[in-house]
This record gives sequence, structure tokens and C-alpha cells, in this order.
Amino acid sequence: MDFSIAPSTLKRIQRFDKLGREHMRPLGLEADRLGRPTPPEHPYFEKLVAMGFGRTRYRGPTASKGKKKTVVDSQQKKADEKKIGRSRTSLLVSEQMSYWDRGVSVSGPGPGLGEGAIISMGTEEQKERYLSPFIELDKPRWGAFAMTEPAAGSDVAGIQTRAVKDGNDWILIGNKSFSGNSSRADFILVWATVDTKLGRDGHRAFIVERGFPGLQDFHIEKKMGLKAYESTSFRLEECRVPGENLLGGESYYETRQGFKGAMATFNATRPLIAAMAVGIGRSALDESLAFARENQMFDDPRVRDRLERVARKMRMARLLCLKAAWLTDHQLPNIVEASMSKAFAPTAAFEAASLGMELLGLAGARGEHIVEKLFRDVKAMDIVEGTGQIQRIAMARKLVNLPNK
Amino acid sequence: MDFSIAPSTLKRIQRFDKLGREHMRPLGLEADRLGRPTPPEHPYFEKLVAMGFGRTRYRGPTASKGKKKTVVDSQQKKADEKKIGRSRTSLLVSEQMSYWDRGVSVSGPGPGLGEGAIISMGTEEQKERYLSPFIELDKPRWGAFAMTEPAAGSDVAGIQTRAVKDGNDWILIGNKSFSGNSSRADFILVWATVDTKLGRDGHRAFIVERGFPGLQDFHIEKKMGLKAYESTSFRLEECRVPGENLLGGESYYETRQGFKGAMATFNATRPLIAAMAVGIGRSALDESLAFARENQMFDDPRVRDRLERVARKMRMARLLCLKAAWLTDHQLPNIVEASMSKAFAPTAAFEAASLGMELLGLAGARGEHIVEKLFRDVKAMDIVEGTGQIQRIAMARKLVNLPNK
Amino acid sequence: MFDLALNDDLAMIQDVVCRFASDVLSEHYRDFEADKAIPESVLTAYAELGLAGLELSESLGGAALGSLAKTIVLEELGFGDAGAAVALDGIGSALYAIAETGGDSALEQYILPLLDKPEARVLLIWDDNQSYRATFSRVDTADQIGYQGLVPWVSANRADLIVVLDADGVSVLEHGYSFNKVKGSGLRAAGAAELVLGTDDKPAPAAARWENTAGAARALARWQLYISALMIGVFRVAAETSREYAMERVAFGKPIAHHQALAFLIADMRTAVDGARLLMHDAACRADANLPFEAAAATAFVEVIEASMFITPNALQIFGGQGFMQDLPLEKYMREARTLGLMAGGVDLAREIAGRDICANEGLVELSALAEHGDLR
Amino acid sequence: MFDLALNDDLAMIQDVVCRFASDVLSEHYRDFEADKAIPESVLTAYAELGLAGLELSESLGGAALGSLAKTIVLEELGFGDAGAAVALDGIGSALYAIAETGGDSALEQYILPLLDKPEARVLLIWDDNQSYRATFSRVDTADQIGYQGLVPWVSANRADLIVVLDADGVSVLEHGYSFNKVKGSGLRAAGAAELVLGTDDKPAPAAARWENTAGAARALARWQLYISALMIGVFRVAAETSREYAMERVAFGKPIAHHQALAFLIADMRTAVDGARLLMHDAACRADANLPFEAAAATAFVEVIEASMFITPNALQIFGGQGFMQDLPLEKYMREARTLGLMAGGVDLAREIAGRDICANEGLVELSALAEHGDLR
Repeated sequence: MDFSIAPSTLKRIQRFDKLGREHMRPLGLEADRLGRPTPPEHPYFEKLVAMGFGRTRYRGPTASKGKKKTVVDSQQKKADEKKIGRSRTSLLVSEQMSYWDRGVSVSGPGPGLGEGAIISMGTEEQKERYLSPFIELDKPRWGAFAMTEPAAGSDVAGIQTRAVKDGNDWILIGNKSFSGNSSRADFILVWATVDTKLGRDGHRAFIVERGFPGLQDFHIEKKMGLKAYESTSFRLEECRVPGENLLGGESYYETRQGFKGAMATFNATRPLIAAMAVGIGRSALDESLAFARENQMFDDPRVRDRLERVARKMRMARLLCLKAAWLTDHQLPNIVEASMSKAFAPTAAFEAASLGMELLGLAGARGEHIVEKLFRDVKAMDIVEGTGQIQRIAMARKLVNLPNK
Repeated sequence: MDFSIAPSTLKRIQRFDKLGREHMRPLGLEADRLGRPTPPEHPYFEKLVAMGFGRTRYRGPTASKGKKKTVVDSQQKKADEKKIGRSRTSLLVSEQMSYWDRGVSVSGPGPGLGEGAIISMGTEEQKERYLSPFIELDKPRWGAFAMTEPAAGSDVAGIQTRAVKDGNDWILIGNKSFSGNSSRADFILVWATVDTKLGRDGHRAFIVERGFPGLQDFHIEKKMGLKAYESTSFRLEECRVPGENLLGGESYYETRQGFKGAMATFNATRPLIAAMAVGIGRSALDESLAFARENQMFDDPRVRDRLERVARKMRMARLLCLKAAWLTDHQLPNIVEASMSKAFAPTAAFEAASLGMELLGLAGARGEHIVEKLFRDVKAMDIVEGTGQIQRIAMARKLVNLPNK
Repeated sequence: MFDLALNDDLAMIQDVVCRFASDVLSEHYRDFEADKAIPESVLTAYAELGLAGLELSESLGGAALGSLAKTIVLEELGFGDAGAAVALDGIGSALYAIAETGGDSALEQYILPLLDKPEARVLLIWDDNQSYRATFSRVDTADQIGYQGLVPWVSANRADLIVVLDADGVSVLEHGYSFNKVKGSGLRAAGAAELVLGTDDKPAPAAARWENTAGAARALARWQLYISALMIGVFRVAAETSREYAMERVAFGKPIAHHQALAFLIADMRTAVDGARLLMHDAACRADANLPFEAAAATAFVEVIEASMFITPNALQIFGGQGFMQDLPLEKYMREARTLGLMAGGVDLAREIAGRDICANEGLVELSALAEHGDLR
Repeated sequence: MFDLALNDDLAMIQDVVCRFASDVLSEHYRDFEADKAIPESVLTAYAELGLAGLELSESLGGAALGSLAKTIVLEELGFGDAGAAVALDGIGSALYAIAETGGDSALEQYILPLLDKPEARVLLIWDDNQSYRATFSRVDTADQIGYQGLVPWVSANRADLIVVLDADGVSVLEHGYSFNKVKGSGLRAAGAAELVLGTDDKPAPAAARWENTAGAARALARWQLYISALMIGVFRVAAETSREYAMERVAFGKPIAHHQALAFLIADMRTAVDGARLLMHDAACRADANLPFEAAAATAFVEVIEASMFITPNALQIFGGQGFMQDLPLEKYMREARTLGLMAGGVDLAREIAGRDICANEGLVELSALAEHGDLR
């Protein structure tokens, strides 16, 4: 058993501290003050690209053709080791970026949430066409992902956007909401259904390019917090999508059972979101402590006790996240642990922010302190990727064989 | 709106303080130390009888024959007023008795939990035969009630004890558990089913007299707490019960729908149990405060804060109980409020006892302090008359039309 | 005897304010918030209800209604829009601070002239003297009591009077203060500013000062009740709105309210609303019966604050992603609840009062305001 | 890098103790409790596992295993029977108190002679000097350190040695103390008595005393970890037992575990188990890596105590009326958990340590024992 962090990981994490302090946090506060996302033309995004952020994991069309074999063994081993710690490392990086500003961290350029699906399900042509521009970015570019609908929420099986085959094309009809960066994206991975009665079996994913006719009515939503990134709703008004933009091609959906099976034992996203909550909570805790220190509040045991409680819950949240990621790294089933981290961390982080407000008192009510912003930011972490209820259902399926129905 | 207690009620409550201090509390501690119920021949029960406790509400066969009309108006009005406050008064009396000792208060002689059912459902002959001895008690006498079964718990619809008609008699076959005072009772009101598939519709209640053949294997259960009263399991080994002992007679069960309908809008028992929890919790709080005062612990704000929290929750619990009882008194629907009080009070009382143990520290671990006993007593209040889960289901049926299935 | 029915007068008042709140306030809350102000027409409409000074004695032209009546009015206003409520009842709990320490003559001098002005604003602030929380201080000179420093946030952009409450009494300031607008987190409809008392070299002078420790304690308790009522309004509407939504919204084949865990959460939210409300009414009835109510009010305030941080975030959560959007009022409920809980000295002051009261109690603990001829022990 | 796998040695130890606990302890817990003692045969059987002094260095004949190993052993014993565990590991955390302040020579003198005696008992007690909780006091004379007063309860009926830990160091008493049997609430299997130190006119003399503030702090932290491990064993078995029962028991037409609210409760209980366990392992690994672990241990202890009062009453509750009966161990789990949480100075001392550590932290908060070449900030 080992609770240490490898120095290489620590270094990767610390890379973000300068960026976070100098850019992410100020940008987050600015967006909050102005009540609008950081515009896509902001130099910060250029800077990120220059620093090498926003790139895809996809290595280009040649990568899958046996390039690996030319790598010498020791290098291979090192790469493997790195790979084996990948989930834990990404988790800690996500936490640290959210520590500086979760909204800003999500606003950054890159292929977006759809990247994993494109890599795992997409055809070679789709990967090349849509991910290649993200191998070395020439400028800030975004990809987007659109599953959620105004009336669907966590019930992803219940999506209503229809996909109707029309010759070689598909026609998409429906509304999407809460889609990150989609008005600035080169493409949006849109989930639709060929038949609402089929549940998940009816789902199809389409890569919809900016400018496709019928992709319209982008509306940047007014959020309670996390204002630095755009969360957008849009309409698919009989949006025509070429047949080759069906993710994975027709054949993929015939063998889909295998994909679903794999998904049922692993979940890598939930611990990531949970870790973001930990980042927000730690930020709130640090700022509360700083305020309490400046104002000589530490002599009051009731202040100390509440700070202790919040710190303890954050600590526990982080460990739960790491456990879930460690399981992922070892290809061990982690559904219980992934959902556990996601069910736990956001409420702990909320408590951190709420306590911060209590300690700040009227200084918090001014609406100009970062703790007040974090109090508005944090609630989203308990909603995205499934609420606490959804997580507990996932846990209970494993723990007590809770039936799906 | 009025939060005061009528002087007459206050007087009724205070009647129990001397009895409680001098008898109930010491008896409760003694039974706990000895690990067995107060024996039925204990002089305390004689004393209760002499004081007029243990009597039935049933007024005898003449009462229903228009005796009321001879009462003059002012007396009638006073009686009505008294009657209208009855639930609130009983509630506060229950609370106060539990404050002194909940186990002892349940051990007292009287017709028991079946009294209400016998009065409302029983035939005139049944009332006279079984309740008349409780109008003026010649000696300590008990009636008992047996619904729960070893494997049924809160799912009362699922009772398994079978009732089989045999000529004019009924044969009862099954096991009952957690039945208060039943080994010392003159009669036990036993619930059985004519057909398990019918659920509640198949239920029948029988008055089983001590000595009926097949009523056997009484076993006084070893409990965690509340040791002063006997909680007993027994067997019905083809126990033969005369047809006239079917509660209400055959005809009653044909019109049963009406009875069920009435029950669906009122519940008077849940707030009573909740009030008992409040009594236990107050007792724990008082003793914790006394300990803290003796040991000069009040200067510590974290001690004060936790006492404040417990006192606040107890206060709130009592008000929720009173609200439910007030609704009953005014014949207003109270299912939500009754279940609310029952869901809330026992956990608040548990917290009171648990905090008490924390304040006592090692003095609590000795196992000789009343707070330690209360810590063991209190948990039962969260189980009898339905756990918190059952209460929330009842609430949700009203609040969000949660379906029965 | 314990009875929760409202008498006819109070039931009528509740009905009138409830209607006003739903017709006039709950539709326009986003405008109020954006403008950081209530339109004159709304101020006038509220004034026409004739509720100003309802707590004043008849000799002062009031309705001689008590704390219970006030909590009923405020809860309904809070149900509509808590920020608007603060602006509409512009004199607010400052009235109590003056009444409890300065008495009728002080009310005549300072409050009555403002009573018929719909736009009147009197700010009550808490002087947390010597505490680590203090952000301004009292600076007395030979001939004058003065205040210097700032209050980081007040729910106003201007004020006709400032009333300073501390543990020993109350001061009134008529000038020497100024406002710097700030963004504000909750209650923006009533304005949001930093209040500056005096200048670097000159404190803001008190026009009057009444020393009265017992009165100051009662004034604080009434303020706590006042804020509690607004907060209960806020979380009651949050609980109601989310309960209704949960019954309509279908997911996984049935209304989300029929998933047991959510049904239970809704049940617990209702319990939190009812329990907090009973504690508040208990304290208000004690106040109206001239019984000690300071500890009861503090207790209610603590419970209300805790309940608000359980109910409003969960109400938002029930709406999922939509709850996080400003198109719906759920996010506002959460902000307003958090902000209100910082007022009237905050939760720790209330805990301190309630806790000390519990510990001071000799013998058996009185657990309720059940009192007429003697308290239940 | 963060890794939760046990190495082969630890996995083997865990397996052995787990088997011992389930074969030998969990069947007989009611007998142990009634007898307030563990039969000699069981003591011997445990001694034969060879785990005594596993934390001692190899030069002292130990296995040089660390805190992590110890927590694994104790958790498994606690899973079987926490009262028995206290008696079986009769030297217990007193060993750490001596090791951390007196070092190897002290261990050689006081502990090694007892190591091969299965019935050896060394009692560690906390001297809450000057606190309102203190029930005995240190009475020093010119030539001797002494102790007078009583400890209201200890989990023993006799002791070979008493080890007194306070904030500054450790004293050892070889005689001058006596035991009065009491009923006990939890851990009765290990005995239950009031410990009397000295007599009215004569304190119990210390045979040795080591002053070492840092060592004393570490000793307390190890004690907290020790108790935490036992408690985790207790609430893990409570959670497991009730989860299994909930899957078997049918009510309202399906296993009670399939009623969503209960399913959620079971999920939350698992979260509480896992979270508390991670905090404990984190602290134990810090200790084994010679990093500061006092605050981490205190944090784990607070969490473990809170989790125990969530898990064990709910586990009982899942069994309904049967849970309240002594035929099943659920009621015992609740009693043992509550009792264990009063040991090692109790929860408030731990809160104090953890809270002061948080507040002492300058700059960004370190939130974990994630440390190798530097802590995460």
C-alpha cells in the first residue's frame, strides 16, 4: 500500500500552478464578474495552444500501423508505467486545474468530451478527419459533445432527438442543452435515437460539423456559476448529416453489446468530475482559512472544528477518487468506487463553500469574494455525470443487485 | 395560534413526576441491571392499580345506552373540551412517562395495545367479557397484542400466522414475536390471516385467552434495552379458538373497507411513539447537562454547541408530535405529520443519547450511568410502529402520490 | 392549549400578502435583481396593503399586531421574493430595535415620520463589538457617540437612518455615512452596497443612543425571527416548486418523485420546512405572550439556517442542470438563503445565545415554549 | 505512486487473522461477553499465530512490521470481536507509548518479558491533565512521580502494568493500583473495571517516566489508529451483515435491499466504511514512511467515530426488531462502537489536534498524506 504521489506526477501537477495563479483564476473571476464566457478569441487560448494543451490522444493514421514495434524496450516500459498510472495522474491534474478554476479549465481548446468515443468507436476516416487537427493545433480549436436534452437530464436512455435515415444521409431533429463549448466547436458529437422505444439500443452518435444546415439557434445559457465556459443549447432543425458521419458506421451498432458490456464494469469519468469537486472544495477551504487567519478567528474552537470537518471530508473525497482511478489503472471493476467518489465529493465540496460563506459573513454577501463564486460554482458538480441519486443506483446495482427496472 | 399547555393538562402531566422519580426510574434501572422485566407480582403494579392506572376507556355495557343524555350541558361542554384535546394530552403524558422510564411505562397493567381495536371493532359481548375486568381493576391485569412475527417486521401485510376455520372454531398456527406483556396477559389479541395471498384483506384478529390449548412456548426476549417490560415470543401450535373470539364477528370483515378508509387519513399511534422518543431524548439531555454542569464543561463552546443542537432537535421533535396530535384532535388528516414526527423524533433522541455518551466519556463506558441505558433504550423507538423508511413511504404517498406498489 | 390555527385576522393578512407576493413579486424577480431596485409602482402597491407599522401600538397608529403577524407577512413575502421583501418593508426590524430600547417616544421621533413613505429605508446593523468579526468600531468622544469603519455589505443602496444594535443598546445615525455599490450575492432586489460609517478622520455621529441590555437582546431576537420568516418563505417555495416539478418530470419511466430515494428526500425537505416553521412560530408566540423568547428565537434562527442549506441546494438539485440555470429561480433561492443566514449577527451568535441558555438551565430542561401557567419541565 | 494493493506478507497476515477471527471469535462472542473474559485456549491459539510484537524491531525479536500491518491485524480482529481483540492483544497500544518515549531499552525492560505470555495485560490510560475531564491527577513528591484518583472504566479486570500517557511523556506503574469490577457497556469480553490509582493517602508510584513531547504525540496518534482499526472492523462487519440480510429478507414483495431508499442507505454505509478506512490507511502509511502522521491519525479517528455512529445504528435498524435483540450481534456492534470511540482521549481531543493542524497550515492546504518528495498543495 502506498499513498505517495510519484515525482513525475507531482511535476505534471505543479506545471499548472503558475498557469492557474496567473491566468486561470483571474480569468474565472473576470468571467464571473462580466457574466459571460471567456470569448474564443481571447489570447489565453492561444497561450494554451502554444504550451501544448488541447491536443488529442489520437496519434494519427500511422500510429495504429505498428509504429510501436520500433520503440526500444526500456522506453516501452517507461511508457507502460506511465500509462498504468494514467487515471490517477489525470485525476490529480483535473483536481488541480479545478482548484484554480473549474470553469476556465473546461473552456480550454481540445477535442472535448467526445474524444474518447471517437477514438474507441470511430472509423479510421472519422478519427483522421476530426481528430487530426488536434494532434498539433494550428490555433485554438474545440470539439463538443451533446447528449443532454432540456427535458432529459440524467436519464440518458430517454433522449428524444430523432435520427431518421434519408437515402445516404441522416436527418436529425431535436434540441440539445448544457453542451460545453458547442457554439465555438469545429464539430459536435450529437447523440440521437432511431427509436425512442429502444432505449440505449436505439442510440446513435453523429459528428455534426459547424455549418451543417439545420444546426442552429445556439444559445449560451445563463448559469449560476462556472461562467467562464460556455454551456450552450442548440436546435437540430432537420439537420442533414452525411451517412459517413454516423460514428463508427452502420456496422458498429450491430456489435454494440460488447461495448456496453465493457462500460458496465468501468467508469473513468465520474471520479474525474468528483476530483474537480475536490479542487473546488480545496479552493474554498484555502480561501476560508486565509480569511480566518487574517481575521484572527482560529482561537474559536467552533471555527476550528468546522474547518477540521470540511478538511477531513475533502481529504476523504480525494482518497475515494484516487481509489476509483487506481482500480481503473489496474483494469479492475470500479463502478461502486467511481460512483461513490462522485456521490460523495460534490456534497463535501458544497459544504466547504457554504462554510466559507459562513466564516466570511457579510464579506461573503458582497458577492465579490472568490468563496462566494465557488459557492455558486460548486453545485454543478453534483449534477453533471449523474446526480447523487444516479450514483447510488449504480452502486446499489453492484452492492445489492438492485434490478435495473 | 397558541403554544401553551392548558393548566389541566399540565397538572395531569405533573402527576407522573413523583411516580416517575420515586418508582419508574429506579425500577427501570433495576430491571436493566438485573437484565429481566419487572415481575408481574411486583408491588409497583399493585400501587399503579390503587392509583387508578391501567383502566380501560370502555365504560361497560350500559355506557352506550344513552347515559350521556343525563349529563348537564356545562359538564358536557367541559367533557367535550377535554375530549378535543385528548390526543395532545395523551401525547404529553406519554412523553413524560417515557422521560422517567419508557420500559417501565409500557410494563404497566392495562388492556394493552389491543384496547382500541376491541372498542372499535369488537362485539358488545367481546367488550364486556375482555374489557370489563379493566373498568375497575381488582388486581394488576394485562391485555396483550400480537401482530409482529419473527420474519415480518414492518411489513404487516405479510403476516404468516394462519387462521383455519374448523366447524365453529378457528385453528391458529404460527409464531409471534415482540409482543409486550403477553406471558402475563389475560388475553392476547392475535392477528392472523385466512389467506396470505389476500394481504390485509385476509387479516383476522382473535382474542386468545391465557390457557387456550396450543398457546405455548412463551419466551421472554433478551433485548438491548427497555428491559423493564417483557417483550415476548410465543407459538400458536394449532391453537383452537372459539368462533365467538373472532374480533367483531364474521360480519365485521365484510364491511371492512370502511375501517381501512378511516385509517388512511389518521394515525394517532405514530406521534405517541415519537413522543416517547422525545421523552427518552429529554431524559438523556437532562442527564448530560447535569453531568456537564458537575464537571464544569460549559466553558467549552463545542460542548455548548452540541448540547444546543440536541436540545433544538428535541424541541422540534416535540412540536412535530404536537402538530400531528393537534390535527387528530380536530379530525384533520394527519398522515404526513404523524409519520414526520415518527421519522424525526427517534433519530433526534438517538443523537441526544449518543452525545450524552460522548460527554460522559469513560464514565459512560462503565455501563452504570442512566445515559448509557438510554443509549441502549432509544433505538427501539426507531423500529416499533414502522422504521424511518416506512414513515417516509407513508409521507410520500401523500406528498407526491407515491404508488402503493 | 397548543393550537396551530390562525385567527381570522391573521388568516386574512396571510391571504392578502400571499396574493400580493404571487401576483406582483414572483413574476418579476429577475427584473428586480437586475435593477437592484423595486419599481415605485410595486412599492406603492405594497404600501396600499396598509401593513406598514402593523406591529406598532394603536396609540401610535399601528394595528398592535405582534411578532406572529409579522412572521406571517414576511414568510409570504419571502415566498414571493425575499429581496423585494427587504425593500418593501423598508423600515424592517430596525423598528423593533428602536421600540425595544427607546420606546414609544423614540418611535414617534424616528419611525413615524417614515411610515407613510413607501421608499423609506432604515438599515439595522449589528455592532459585533470587540469580536474578531467587527469591521467598524464605536468611537466615543467627550460629547458624542460615533461610529467609524465599514459594513462590508448591506441590502440597500441608501438609507434614511442607520440603526446600530449592540449587546447593550441601540444608536441612531442620521448622517455621516455613505454607500459604495457592490455586486451582492443574494437580496440584490433591495440593493447591495458597502456601508461606510464616518470618514478616516471623523466618525459618523449618533443622533441618539438608548442603553438597555434586555431590550437589545429582545431586539436581536426579533431581528432573528424577522430573518427566519423570510428564509422560511424562501425555502418553502423552493421545496414546493421542486416537489411539484418532481411529480411532473418523468425519467426512467415514471415521475422522478416516484423513485423512492427522491420521494424520501422530498419527505425530509417537508419535515425540515415544518420543523423550522414550528420553532419560529413557537418563538413568535412566546414574544407575543410577553414570555422570554430570546433563546427560542435564536434556536429557531439556527434551525432555519441549517434547514435552508439542506432544502435550497436539494431543490436546485431536483431540477438537475436546469436548476443551475438562471432561467429558473432555484439558484436564486439558494443564494438568498445563504445570504439571509449571514444577517442578524449570523448563525454563531445565535448558537451562542441558545447554547448558553440551555447550559444556564438548572434542573430539568424546558424543551418548548409550552407555557401558560408554568412551563413543562 | 498511490496504490492500495497489499504486499504478499500483509495479504498473508490479513488472511490468517481473518480466518482466526471468523473461526474462533465470531462464534463465541456472547460467551466472552458473559464471562467478561477470553478462555485460555483462545488466548493460546492467538498467541500461536505469532503476531505479538510484530511491530518491534528485529533486534528486539519482532517482525519490524509497521502501523499498516497493525491496523490490518486489528481490523480483522475487530471484525470478529472487538472485545476479544483487546484481550488478545493484551499489550496493545501501550507498546507504542513506551517505544515512542522510552525507546528500545524501555521496551526491553517492560514489554519483552510479557511478550510470550498470552494472558499479559498492559493498560494504556490517558492523563487529561488539568482538563475538566481529568478524573485522576499526577502527584509528584520530591523523590517520586505518583498518580492518584481513578479511571471510571478500563477494558480489563487486571493489569501487569499501567502506562500513563500525557501530552509531555509517559509513566509506567508497576503497583499501587487496583480494580473494582463494573458492568461495562462495550468490550466486556476484555473485562470491565474501574481503575483505582493509589489510595487516599498514597499515590501509585511511577516506576519510570520518559519526557518526550513529540514521542507522546506520536504515541497518542498510534493509539488513535489502533482504536480506529478495531472500530473499522466493527462497523465493517455491521455493514456487511446488514447488507447480506437486506438481500435475503423479503418485505412488500421484494428483498428489502431492493427498496431504493434502503439500497441507498446501504450504498452510503459502504461509502462511510471505505472513506474512513482510506483515511486510516493513509495515516498508517505516513507513520510507516516516517512522515508526520499525528494530524492524519487524529483526522482518521474523528471520521471513524462519526462513521461508527452512522453505520452501526443503521445496521441494527435494517434488522428491525431482531436487531434490538441480543440473539444477534447488531446491538453489540453499536455498543462496542460507542465505547471504542470514548477511548484514546475521545473524539474532542482528536478534533483539537486535527483542527489545530489545519489552522497552523500556512499557504495552500495540504489535503492528503500524498507525499514522497513533497506534498501536494
